[in-house]
Amino acid sequence: MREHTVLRVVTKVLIAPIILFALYVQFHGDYSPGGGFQAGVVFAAAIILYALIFGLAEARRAVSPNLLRITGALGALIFAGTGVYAMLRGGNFLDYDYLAHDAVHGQHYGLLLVEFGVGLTVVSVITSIFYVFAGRGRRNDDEQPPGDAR
Amino acid sequence: MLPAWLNNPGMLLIIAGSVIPLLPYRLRMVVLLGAPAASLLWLWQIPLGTTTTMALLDYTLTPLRVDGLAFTFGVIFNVAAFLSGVYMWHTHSRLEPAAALIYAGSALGAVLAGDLITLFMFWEVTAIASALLLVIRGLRDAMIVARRYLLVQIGSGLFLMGGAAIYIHATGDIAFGHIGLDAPGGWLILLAFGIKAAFPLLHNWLQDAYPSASATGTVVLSAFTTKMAIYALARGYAGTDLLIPIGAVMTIFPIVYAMLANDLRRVLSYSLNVQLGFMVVAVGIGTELALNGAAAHAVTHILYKALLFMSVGAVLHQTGHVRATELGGLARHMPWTAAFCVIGAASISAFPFMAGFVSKSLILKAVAYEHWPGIWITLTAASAGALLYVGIKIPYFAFFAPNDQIECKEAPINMRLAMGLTAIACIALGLLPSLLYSILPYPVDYNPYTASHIVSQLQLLAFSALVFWLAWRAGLYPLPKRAVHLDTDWVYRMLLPRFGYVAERVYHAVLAKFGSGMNSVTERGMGRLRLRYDARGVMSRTWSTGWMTLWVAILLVVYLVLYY
Amino acid sequence: MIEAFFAQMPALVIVLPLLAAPICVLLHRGGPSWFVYLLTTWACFALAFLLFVQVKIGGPISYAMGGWAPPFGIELRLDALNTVVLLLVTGIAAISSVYAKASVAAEIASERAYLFYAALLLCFCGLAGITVTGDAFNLFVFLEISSLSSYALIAMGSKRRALLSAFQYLIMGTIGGTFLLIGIGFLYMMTGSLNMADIASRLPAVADTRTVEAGLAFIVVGTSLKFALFPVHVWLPNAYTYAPSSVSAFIAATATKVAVYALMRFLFTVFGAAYAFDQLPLGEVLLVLSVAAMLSGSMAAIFQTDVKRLLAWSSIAQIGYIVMGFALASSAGVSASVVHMVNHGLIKGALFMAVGAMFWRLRTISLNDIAGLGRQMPITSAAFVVAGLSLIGVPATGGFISKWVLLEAVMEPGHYWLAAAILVSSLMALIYIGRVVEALYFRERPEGQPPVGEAPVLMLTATWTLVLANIVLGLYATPLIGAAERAARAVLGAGS
Amino acid sequence: MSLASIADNFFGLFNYWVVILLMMIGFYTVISHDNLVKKLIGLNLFQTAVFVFYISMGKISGSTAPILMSGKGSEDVLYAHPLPHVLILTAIVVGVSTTALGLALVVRINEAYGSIEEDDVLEADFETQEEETEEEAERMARAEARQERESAQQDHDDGREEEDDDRETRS
Repeated sequence: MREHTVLRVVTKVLIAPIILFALYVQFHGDYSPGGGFQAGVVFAAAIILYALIFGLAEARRAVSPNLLRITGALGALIFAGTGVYAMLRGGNFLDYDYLAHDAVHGQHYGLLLVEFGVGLTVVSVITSIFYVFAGRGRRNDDEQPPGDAR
Repeated sequence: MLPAWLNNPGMLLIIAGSVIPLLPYRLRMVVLLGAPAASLLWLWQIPLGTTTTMALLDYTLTPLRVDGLAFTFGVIFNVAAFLSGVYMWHTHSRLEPAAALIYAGSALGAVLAGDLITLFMFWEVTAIASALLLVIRGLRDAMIVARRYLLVQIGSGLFLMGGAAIYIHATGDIAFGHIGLDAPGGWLILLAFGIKAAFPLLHNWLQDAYPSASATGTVVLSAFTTKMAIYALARGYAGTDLLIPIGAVMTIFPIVYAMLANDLRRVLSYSLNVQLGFMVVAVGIGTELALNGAAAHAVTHILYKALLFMSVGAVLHQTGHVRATELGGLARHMPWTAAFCVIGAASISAFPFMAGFVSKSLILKAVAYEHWPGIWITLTAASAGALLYVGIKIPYFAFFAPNDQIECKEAPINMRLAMGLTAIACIALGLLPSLLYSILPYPVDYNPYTASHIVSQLQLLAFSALVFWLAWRAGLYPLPKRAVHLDTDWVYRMLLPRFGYVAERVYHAVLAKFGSGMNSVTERGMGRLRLRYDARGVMSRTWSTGWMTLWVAILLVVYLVLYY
Repeated sequence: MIEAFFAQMPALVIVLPLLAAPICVLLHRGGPSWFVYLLTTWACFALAFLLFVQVKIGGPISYAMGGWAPPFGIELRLDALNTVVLLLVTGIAAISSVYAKASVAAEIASERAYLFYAALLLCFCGLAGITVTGDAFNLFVFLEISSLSSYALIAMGSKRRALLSAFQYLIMGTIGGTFLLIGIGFLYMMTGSLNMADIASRLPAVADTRTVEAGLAFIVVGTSLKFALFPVHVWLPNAYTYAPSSVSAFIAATATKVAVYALMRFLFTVFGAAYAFDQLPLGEVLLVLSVAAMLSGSMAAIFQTDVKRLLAWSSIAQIGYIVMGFALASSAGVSASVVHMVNHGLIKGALFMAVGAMFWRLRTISLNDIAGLGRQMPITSAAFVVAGLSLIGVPATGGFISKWVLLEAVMEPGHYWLAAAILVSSLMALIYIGRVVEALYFRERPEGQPPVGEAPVLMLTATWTLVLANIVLGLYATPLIGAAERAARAVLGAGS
Repeated sequence: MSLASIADNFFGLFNYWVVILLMMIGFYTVISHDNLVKKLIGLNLFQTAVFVFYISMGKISGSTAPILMSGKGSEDVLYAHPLPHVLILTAIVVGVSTTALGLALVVRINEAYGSIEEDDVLEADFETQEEETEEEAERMARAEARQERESAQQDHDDGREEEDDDRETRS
């Protein structure tokens, strides 16, 4: 679709607000509807839109599958790590009360961190899934096994 | 102090058997002989009436119980293990001595077991170890036989397990004492014992398996399984009248087969069956005298049957043949073996001053005391018949029949030694019956050597020898000859064998199909099963997801309907 | 500090693999990932053991996730039943992690090995999670985690048939999981709670409604699918057959057991034995199905030529034994179930590992290909024989103990036909194990096959560890039986 | 039962009827269609039905979305039960993962078999299986023949005797 100028222009304009919205949903999630899942999917939508319009190769250059693998794992680690950190501070797993000096701040940080982890993983996984399916049959050199799609 | 489950001479043999394959040859042989000797000494110094207990789950097991009956069988099992150890001294196989020791140890353990669960465990180990003895030979035929054999033996174990479970559940008692037919599960347990004791119609595994083991293997096999079953019967079913007719049938019907058989080890297997019949009758009578008789006969029978199997095995070992038609004239080449064989034959035919005489007369006496004239006559006839189909047949065909084509050497020294020891034992027990009587379960007040008894026995023997000679001269004795004259002996040569052969075949077929289950259950039923269950069959092929899902739905609907 | 650690143990069993999985992905290499996997499983095994002892001494443990007190938060709850299952799962995982290295190196492309280990860790995390959680919905989530990762693991098998097997498993597993979800939904609707203990306390008030009855039906069918009870078992043979060896060994030994545990947890803890078995005819249906599973599974196993498939079919039969135990709803029955769960886990783990070692050498595993291997791979073959004897139920092995306690349990209410079915099925086990043994020892190597050597030491060690565990449990059965009886008491309540 | 009550019953339980309908459609698709992708679609429908079921469960009539309101009159606002929503969010994630994994498998199946009709794939499997079975039967027959030869040589003299007897009696 590289020839469609209208689409290219509109996409270029739209991608930034989409990402911005994703970030809003992500970081305002503890006060309003939203959170990591939703934000992640919206963010991934931006990348996918980019790939659709400018081509898979271009998208892969911008957001490389290798990066996605790392961010996906990191997201999960942040989630679990937050829980473990709470454990180290003497609370139960994922007990945010222990993350800061007082419970309110602790809850705030905890939620923020966990949602960030979730969001990171969701972006990575959704985009990976898209890459895998879209790239199938075209480039077999860096194919990913189905086990990646969790 | 040993843990309770190890505190048993049988376990000593089993453990010795388990380590044997790992040892070098010489050490192997030391263990092979040392373990039974040590086990015998151990058993000997355990005072009668000793029991040890251990806890398993909710039960109190009795892995060791030594009383009179167990002691008798325990002693002879150790002796048999020792003698067969001597006999297999020459073998370089690693597995055969191991299997033999484990087999002997588990049989010993079963005899010393004081409760049904322990009995069952050893019962199964004997099955596996003895099957191992069969398969070691590695021949294809032996494999098939072993498979059949193992299935029958394990089947016996399963019956025992089922019966014991019912019995224990109903009575709450796991002790192995008198069971009787009326006890819950009694019939199942009797069936289990009966299979191993080779009851008529359940006997075929014996003649099937023993002749196809190796020369040494048969000697070991002949000693334990059936005698263990006799012990179990004596313990659980003494005085069960049903056993008397069963035993009587056992003493008669194998004779025809024994006469017809060509394979000398098969002849011996049938005669083994006959001798078991004596013991079963004695157990059925169940008086102290009768049980003494059964135990005594088990002792002597193990010895002389082992001796006969040893001598035939020696012939097999030296010549590679074991069929009557292909043997003969070996007395010149193997004089020692021939002499031992004659002693064994004399013993099984109950010549006075031979081991068979003292034990058989105990049983006959017990039968007479309890007034079973029919049975007495049957047993006497069977006893006389022994001379016909074993006493003369085996030595004659193997060693004395005219045949100068075979050239061979005398048996190895260890075989001769084993046979010699066994022969000495046979004669010693015959000459000094008190030796035998001293290890019997109950005190014996009986002297077999009264003049009238000896004379009548000699008359009986002379008479049957006469019958043999007459039949021989008249050509009526069904000889497995190579050249055949079709004359008046047609009935014997054609009709009877034909009948016997057909019966045998049917038998084999029925048993094989019942037993092996895999390829030979009636082909059609099996074919049908195979159709459903093999890789393409509806029951085991890959279904499409749709069908699977449909079954899910059906299952759900079943539940919902049941709940509403 | 130590006490704080002890208090955190229930969560750590799940958290460790959950942390380890992304670490494996980050490591991006097979070797280090294997090491992480090894460490994690052994650490979890140690934790499980400590938990087991702790529960044995101090009674049930409750752990509030995130500090939210139950019934509002997610509760991890450990009692006598699930510590046994947890010990089994972590133990098998630990031993199979030793086994995995060589087997994975041979069967999985090296650039994917790290993903394989990550998936294996997730699967392990899911199974452990199902075991420890006390929350119905959480159980569903962990079930799906373990299922999803096992679909992926099975699809990594070397034959193309692995793909369809995994797909079929995926469809069936998803339906099963969704059924469970529906069932939990019904319960939630009626009780307003997801905590199992809380549901149990609220259920009697609404027990007679059809909603609850339907919920029970959905839960039973859903979990039955997961542990492959007779008519809904067809996905299992292929899935186990075509999966990579280490996966077969791990999943066959644990996944079905854990699903059975889930059903037991629902039936006994949530619904209560009296409701599920007395008021509704659940026990009868399960008994009939378990007998059908035993006979049909054994029969199918007899006719298989692929040894792995043979073992998979035998698993279906063995699940029949386990289900039969708890379907009796008696104390003896439940403890027989638990005993057989553990024993069968060990047996099947050992058998699949032995077969996997043969596969490692031969790249194929049909009866004809393994012919005569007894002489060339004596240690592996001996392991198979001993484990096989245990499967048949030969005395002095764990299999005998479990068969014995099961027989006891069915005799108690006088179900002699069930006892007969158990015996017949044992005889069939003798036949199919006998076929393999015959091929191993009494046939010649196929013509033109080069001689092969033994499997690597690590594989043999793992296999024999399980085999020896089996024998030890056969000789010293008291600890296991004791644990099983405690478990039965725990789920049936002191009254029964 | 009057018509009104039936109608009431129907519309009152409207959401459940939708759920059941969706579920049945999904289930039927899984059962009846051979195409693996269609099966996955059916599976998705089936799962979606459950999602709807959960979400509708949390609805309280007259309630609003469970977003905390502030300001005037916020104390009287009736919220829907948020927990089912949260639960189903998790279930949706599971559903997405399942679908992705399923589709990935379908792609691989297509590459391996050249078809995504389950019948064809199964047929191909059966064919390979049959080939294998035949091959094995052949090999087994060969091995057996060889072994029989060998055992005939070894066992020439002391095998079973019936066969011999038979021959003798006929002669």
